[in-house]
Amino acid sequence: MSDINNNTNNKEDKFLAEENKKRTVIGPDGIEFEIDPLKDYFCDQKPEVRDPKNKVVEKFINWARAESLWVLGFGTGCGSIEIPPLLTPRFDAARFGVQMRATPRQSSVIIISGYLAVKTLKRVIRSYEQMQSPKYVLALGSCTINGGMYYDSYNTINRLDYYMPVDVYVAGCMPRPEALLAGFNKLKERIKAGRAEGANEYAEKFDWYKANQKKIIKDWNMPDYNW
Amino acid sequence: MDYFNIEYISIVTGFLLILLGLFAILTQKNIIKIVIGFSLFDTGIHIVMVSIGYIRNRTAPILDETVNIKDAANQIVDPVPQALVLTAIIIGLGVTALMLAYVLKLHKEKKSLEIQNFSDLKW
Amino acid sequence: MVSPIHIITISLGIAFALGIFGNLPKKISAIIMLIAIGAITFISAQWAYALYFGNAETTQIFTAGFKPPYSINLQMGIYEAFFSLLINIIGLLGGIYLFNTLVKQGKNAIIVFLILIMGLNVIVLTQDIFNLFVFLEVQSIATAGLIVLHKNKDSISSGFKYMLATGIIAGLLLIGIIFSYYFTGSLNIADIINANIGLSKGGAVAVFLILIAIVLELKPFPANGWAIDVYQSVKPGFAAIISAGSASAAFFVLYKILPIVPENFYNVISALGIITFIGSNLIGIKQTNTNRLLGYSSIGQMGLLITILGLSPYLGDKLTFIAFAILISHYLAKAGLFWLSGIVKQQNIKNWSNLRKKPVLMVLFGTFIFTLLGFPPFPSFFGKWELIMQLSASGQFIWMALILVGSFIEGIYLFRWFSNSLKSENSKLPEIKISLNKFIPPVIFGVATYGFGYFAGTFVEAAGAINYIPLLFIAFIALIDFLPAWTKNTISIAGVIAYIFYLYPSVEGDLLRQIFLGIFLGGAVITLFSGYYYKGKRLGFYPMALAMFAGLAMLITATNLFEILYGWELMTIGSYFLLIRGKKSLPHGYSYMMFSLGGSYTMMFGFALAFAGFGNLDLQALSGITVYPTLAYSLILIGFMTKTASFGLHIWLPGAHGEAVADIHFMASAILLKAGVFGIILVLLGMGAEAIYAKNILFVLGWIGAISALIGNVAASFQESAKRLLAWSSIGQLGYIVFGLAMMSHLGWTAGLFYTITHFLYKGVLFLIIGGIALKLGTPLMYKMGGLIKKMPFSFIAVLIAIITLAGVPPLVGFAGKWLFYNAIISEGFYFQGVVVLFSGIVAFLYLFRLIHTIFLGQLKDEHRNVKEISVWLLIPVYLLLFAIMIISAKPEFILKPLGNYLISYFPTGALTWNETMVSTALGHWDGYWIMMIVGVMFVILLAWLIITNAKAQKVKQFNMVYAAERPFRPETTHMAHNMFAGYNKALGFLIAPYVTNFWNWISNFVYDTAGFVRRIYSGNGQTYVLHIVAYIMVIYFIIF
Amino acid sequence: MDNIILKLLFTLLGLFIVLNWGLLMSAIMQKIVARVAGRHGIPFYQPWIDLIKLYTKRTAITHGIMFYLGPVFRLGGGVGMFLFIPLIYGSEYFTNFSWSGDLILILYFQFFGMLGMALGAGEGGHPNSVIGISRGLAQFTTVEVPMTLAVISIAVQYQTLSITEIVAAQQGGILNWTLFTNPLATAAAMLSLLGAFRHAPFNLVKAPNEIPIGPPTEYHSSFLGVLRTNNAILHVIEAVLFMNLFFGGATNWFELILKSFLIYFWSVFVGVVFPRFRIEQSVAWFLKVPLVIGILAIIIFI
Amino acid sequence: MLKKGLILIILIAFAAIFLSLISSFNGNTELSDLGSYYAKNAPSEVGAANLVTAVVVTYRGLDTLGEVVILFLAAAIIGLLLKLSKDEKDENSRMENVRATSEILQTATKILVPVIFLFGAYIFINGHLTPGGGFQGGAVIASGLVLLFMANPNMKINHRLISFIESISGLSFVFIGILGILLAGGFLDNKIFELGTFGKLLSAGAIPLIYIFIGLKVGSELSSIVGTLNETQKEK
Repeated sequence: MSDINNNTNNKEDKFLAEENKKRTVIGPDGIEFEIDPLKDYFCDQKPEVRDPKNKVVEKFINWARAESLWVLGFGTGCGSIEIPPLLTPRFDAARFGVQMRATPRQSSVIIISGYLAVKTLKRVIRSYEQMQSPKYVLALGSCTINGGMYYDSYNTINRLDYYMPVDVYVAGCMPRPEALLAGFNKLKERIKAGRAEGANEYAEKFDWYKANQKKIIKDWNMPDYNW
Repeated sequence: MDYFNIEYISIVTGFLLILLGLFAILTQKNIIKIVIGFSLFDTGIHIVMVSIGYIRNRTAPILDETVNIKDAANQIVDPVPQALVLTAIIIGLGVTALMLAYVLKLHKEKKSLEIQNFSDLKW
Repeated sequence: MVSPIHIITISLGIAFALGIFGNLPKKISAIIMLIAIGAITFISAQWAYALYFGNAETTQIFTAGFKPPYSINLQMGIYEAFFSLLINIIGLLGGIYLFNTLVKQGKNAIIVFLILIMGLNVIVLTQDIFNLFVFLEVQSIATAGLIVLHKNKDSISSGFKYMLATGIIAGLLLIGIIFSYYFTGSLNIADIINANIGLSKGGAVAVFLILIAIVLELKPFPANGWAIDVYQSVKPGFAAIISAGSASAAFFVLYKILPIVPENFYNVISALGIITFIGSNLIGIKQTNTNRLLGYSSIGQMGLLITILGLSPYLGDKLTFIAFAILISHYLAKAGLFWLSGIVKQQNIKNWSNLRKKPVLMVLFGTFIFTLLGFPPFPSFFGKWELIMQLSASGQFIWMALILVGSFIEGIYLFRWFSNSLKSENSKLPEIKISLNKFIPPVIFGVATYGFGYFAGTFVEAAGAINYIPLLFIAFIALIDFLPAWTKNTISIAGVIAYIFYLYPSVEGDLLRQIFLGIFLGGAVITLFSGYYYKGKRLGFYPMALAMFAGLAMLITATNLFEILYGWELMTIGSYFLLIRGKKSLPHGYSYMMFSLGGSYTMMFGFALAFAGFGNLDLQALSGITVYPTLAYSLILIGFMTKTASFGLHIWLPGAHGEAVADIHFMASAILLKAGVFGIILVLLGMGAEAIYAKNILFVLGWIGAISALIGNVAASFQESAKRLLAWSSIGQLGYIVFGLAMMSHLGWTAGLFYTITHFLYKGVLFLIIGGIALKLGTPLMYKMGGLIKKMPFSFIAVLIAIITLAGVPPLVGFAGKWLFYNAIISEGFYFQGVVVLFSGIVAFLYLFRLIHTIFLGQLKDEHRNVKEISVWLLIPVYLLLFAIMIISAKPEFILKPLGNYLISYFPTGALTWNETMVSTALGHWDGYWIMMIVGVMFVILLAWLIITNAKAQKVKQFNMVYAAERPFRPETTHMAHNMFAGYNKALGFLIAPYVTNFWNWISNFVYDTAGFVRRIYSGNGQTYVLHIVAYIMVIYFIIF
Repeated sequence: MDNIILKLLFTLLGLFIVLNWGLLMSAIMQKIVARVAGRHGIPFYQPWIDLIKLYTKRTAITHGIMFYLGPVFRLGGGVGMFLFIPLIYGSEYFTNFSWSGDLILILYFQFFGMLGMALGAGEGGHPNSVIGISRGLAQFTTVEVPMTLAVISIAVQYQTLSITEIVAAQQGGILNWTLFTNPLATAAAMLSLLGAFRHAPFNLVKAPNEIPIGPPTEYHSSFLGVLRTNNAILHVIEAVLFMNLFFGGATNWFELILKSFLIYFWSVFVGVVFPRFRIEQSVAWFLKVPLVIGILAIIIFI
Repeated sequence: MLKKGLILIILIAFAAIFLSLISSFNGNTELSDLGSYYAKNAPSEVGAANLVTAVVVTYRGLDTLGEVVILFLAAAIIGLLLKLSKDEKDENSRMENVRATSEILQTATKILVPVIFLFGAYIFINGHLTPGGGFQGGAVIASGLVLLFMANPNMKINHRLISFIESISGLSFVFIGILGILLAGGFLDNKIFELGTFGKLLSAGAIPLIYIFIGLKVGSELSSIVGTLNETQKEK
């Protein structure tokens, strides 16, 4: 397992983008030195488990977290078309404290809205890892559960929870916005109950998740954990 | 006043010669002719100079038998302009000779005597 | 003592003897000739010495044993001795210089040379007008002969033109002489003077012909094509003799016959002179051939001297000194330059840069150029000063203006030439080879310029207080220039500190001067200290930096207007050499010099007007100028504003400062610009605000300040180079100061002076840090930097504090300036200018953010991953300055209180009132200390709060950012820096369209094109030249009669 | 000494009220906007919940020391402005520390927060942050022009720069308000206010959907919490400043709340109606109508 | 043509200067002060019957020295200017097959040249008594030389000899001038010898001596000039 984490085993150089390969540069004082972009430009720390605090406080905080779900505006598949109606007068998810955010740094929920192509998976992983914990994953449609109609595609994943901890699956192909709202309520319940500890799970079983991810993403050319 | 006496005639001639010389210098293209113009100019000046010292009815400033030494001052023309003109002539001669030498040299350089061919230095 | 007649006998005897012994080896002949010239030099030197020290009296030498007018007499007086000495020295040194040429050309050339020198001597000595004519001819024929030393077709054709022209001139002289004889009956000059023949028409015409012939001998513009061709075509060594020797003699002739000339001709003489001075200098602008250029310059200088003679009725007893000073400068410098031209052997002014490889020659070159242009400490400076002052005292303002215009035009091309040689590429040019005999004469003359500079200084009354100690110190530093930089640095610092202690007692009790002493010399110590970062020799840096500081110190201690200008010019020279050290500074250094030159001339004009009204040169002359006060004050202010780079006169600054290295940038911007502020303060203190003209001037000045602030700041926001950004920012900041001073009120001045101090502090920090970084990274372009906060944390902190101060954000001290401004604007009613100033203050945020962000924040570049903090020698002074900033931030009363007390004597109303740490005006109040405290406490509490809530933040690296689910490619593509305020540029970019630059370009093109047009009169055709002469005489005749 | 402590306590109380009122006000405004769009909108307590959530996030990252200090500067700017503004006219305690400076101090103290934010976001290294900041600064330069003119105008009018004295001069009836005594200055300032609050059409800095959210792109967790806290305080404080200068100030908390709400509503109202400007349009706009009004406001006093 | 017209106009305008000179010229009726002084005192002070000579050689001796110097210079410069390089010399010597001059000229030359030389010498020796003097005499001598050149274009003159004569006369002139300082009133004073009997050949002090030297000098200089010019220009 451990060597899976080690990028060097992955014939990566073939896949490593040009800008991520090592390069030599000349400093202003004329001295030449080598740059390893993956090391020099990216933090290579692994995620840590952050345990909940005092129980009472945590309960209150979890309530607040549940009532303030900031969703990353990232549509992966056909389900992304179901998200915008949430903000319309008809569904108005805002009354449940659901708001869209433009940056993963500030979001707490990522919605995997349908099938996930392998190359999108890479971006999803990156976005997920850039979110600050506690963070939640809401998976839409059967494609995220078992691949759905793309179960035998060479290019999409079948089970999302191999690659990241999923909190709530919303079934359907595609689930309508009402179902999505229901999914949000389910997520809220989970959070309030203190069971939505996906981030900690990801940190705990980090190696396993990484192995799975690297298995399917052939051209792995990023650091192990995207801070 | 009588303008038709000898000193006026000579002085006017002198000035005319000067102008003629200048006209030649200014209009002739041939350098030798320019030098000749210069000579005319010079000669004109010499005539003017001599005219200046002339006093009517007097003799040359040489105190020989014809002149009474005691009363020389009333019998001779002014010796000074004559002395000066002598010097001026010699100087003119020197200048003219030098100019001619230059002309020779110029002709040797360009095989030409046209003055406008020697205007490489300008502006 | 040896009779002067032996000047003739020795020369002629040797000349003829050389003819007899035609078989002598040529070298020996030449040496004999030099000995002969040496002997006659000795004779004239002996006379000059004796006459100067009163050991002898003016002596008449009668030839043939008869008294004049019956025979020819020579006169040996002080002037004659002096001129004959000049001629003989140039003959001797010129002979040494031309030694090889003379030897090569043989006996005849040697004889002709000797006779030429003799002829020039007799021209000077003789008192008989016909004899004068004869020896003028000797001189011109000998010259015609020596022209061909350079045996090429150009020299021969120019020799012919010369013969032709001088022949005509001599002919006319002869006509004049003979008619003057006709009218006076004498050929003795003294008799002719006594006869006063100018009264009759014919006599006046005769005098006119004599005069015009002598003037033509001095080659007046435009009838001088023949002479210029000669200058261009002869050997430079011989041109030196023509320019220095023959011209001096001809000038003396003019001086000698001047009493013959009726008074009403004098104006015409001056007009001829000034036309020559301006005209030939104008044409010089377009010239690229060095010898021809020097020819134009020579003729121009002669024109100036003619003008001086023509103006002699106005100059009183100063005439001698003025003519002497300008003539000696011309003599030394022109001969030196021609000699250098012979050494360099390059015809094009662009090809003189190989001179750089010979530092001694380069120094000489600079010495001569600055001598010609009338910079201190050279004699021409004193001469020009006295000239302008005397003219002004006589009310001859037009002449003053024309003389200064001509001098400026001369500066244009001389400086272009000089700066080209300083900076342009020289790798392809051949090495200069010098033989000893060519090296010695220019060196002697170079040294002599300094000597005469000192000597001339002793004649100028106002120069009495000039302290020569700093200059000697500079000379000392220049002599030890071969030592490594740090030794010189240490010595310099010690010197400056000692000088501070020396000067301090003289400024004690005068706060204004104390402040500027602190800025100038304290700044000097700081910059010099930072100079330790430099490893190597740093040739030429220290003398020039010290010259600048000496000039600045002189400004402070100046007790009269002369010293101000002296210090000003000294500072200009020093700073010019510092600024031009940058890599691409050639055009910028040049434009700096042009503006400085123009500025010092306008200033001189203004001072002269002040002098005209006040009668002496004390600083009080500035208060209440009575002669054309509007013009005078405006001119002086313009002069000072060339240094503050106020709007309209600012275009030199961004380039010049933008190319300077770190500590020079600091000197130039934080210190040097303050000199202009000091000057403006002096002027405004003198001018007051009551008079109507003062109100108008202040109104304009206020708007100039406001617009400078706006343009400077807006332009700074659009710069890509950090140094240029700071340079533009300086323009803006100086605009604030000028604006504040223009308000002429207690608050306005408090604000202005306060800004002066704080600008020195925070700009000092910025210049040193940014300069250090640019040095470290090898580029001043900000978009090539980025992310350096991690590599240079100390620099970052320094810059952060500096920009907070600059922006005027409370609680730091910059806010005090803004607050004072607001109060001043509202209480003084400068609303609209004020809004412009305040608007530009906010615009400052744009460039400040850009400065700190694009350099320190954002993305660190690949090649900078290994850079280190900037040199500690730069950081130490920076932190000293920061310390000062922090102190006065917490305790602004340290500065504001004394400032208020000082200003209350000038502006009794509207002072700040203090209640412990609270300061208030009629309008508002502000408590710097408490604000500092409150903000500090609050900041600490909030920081604690954030740390508590956010204890375990993970430190990440620069590409760990959200990037639309991707990752950045390279730091370059992720660093938002280039053209940062593009949108702003779209909206307000029109403000920085280079209108002013275009304006000056238009002017310079106009001058250039005029020069190109005018010089076409020199067709190169000898006939045309004669036509010029004839037409010239004709025209002037009709003007006079 | 007691006095100081008491003063401190009342100041903290004031800060607490202002903070909560700010949060509530932003919720109300959002609600109003939602209702205009036919939605139900967020619950009124949503801002508090968001704030709690942000402060209790478990992880955070930092890009460096300035990134860390940026929010502190920002909040310092807001709190500082609060400290230097008198809230309630006539109240001994709710005038905070306004004795230590006048109107000019407030005008320049705004920059404190802006600068810190700009530096913090700058160290984040995200290009969008810098684009937002450069826009914000560029817009701000011209926003301040009509404001400066208005300030000069009222300073000339009242012959003082002290906010307390300006408020005092407006007491005694609605017709004494600057709004009526100097309508031109008020108009210029109110137009400038639109730029200061950065609602549409001047929301160039955060520019949703364009440069996602501008400067705070990289900010999250308690950093963002601090920023949001500051926003709440700052909105109220800026409204209070305008209230003091142009609308007669407030003699009690109710008046303060009402007036600040209306002033804030003015910018929200305009924001709902107009689409966003481009930066050069925005910059140019402030140099047209508001500038002319501002100049007129001064000319009438010359 | 236009240019010529312009020049004409300028010259006509220029003539105005001369016109004003002529209009103020009234002729003379009396000698000028200077002239009458010379007329009265020259016989006793200088002892030369020819007043022009007295003025030229003594009173204005320095002018004369200057003139001599000018001729000397002219000769030297022409020598300097027209100094032939070796190649040119060879070329010139190769072109010596010029057509011989006419018999008449050659014969006349043989007869006339000695007479001319003699006449020249007479003129300068008698310069202080009769019209004439060193310059005139020198010019006559030089004209004899011109005649020689015309008769024999290939004639070479001995430059060294001429230069020697020229220089030694010049030096003597200067030397006599210096003697004037030492023995008499001043530079170029002619009273270093007795003035002698007025109107006799050996009178007027040093004037005859000076005129002899001047004559020699002028003669040799003019000869040298003519000679150099002649040598340089050899047309094919």
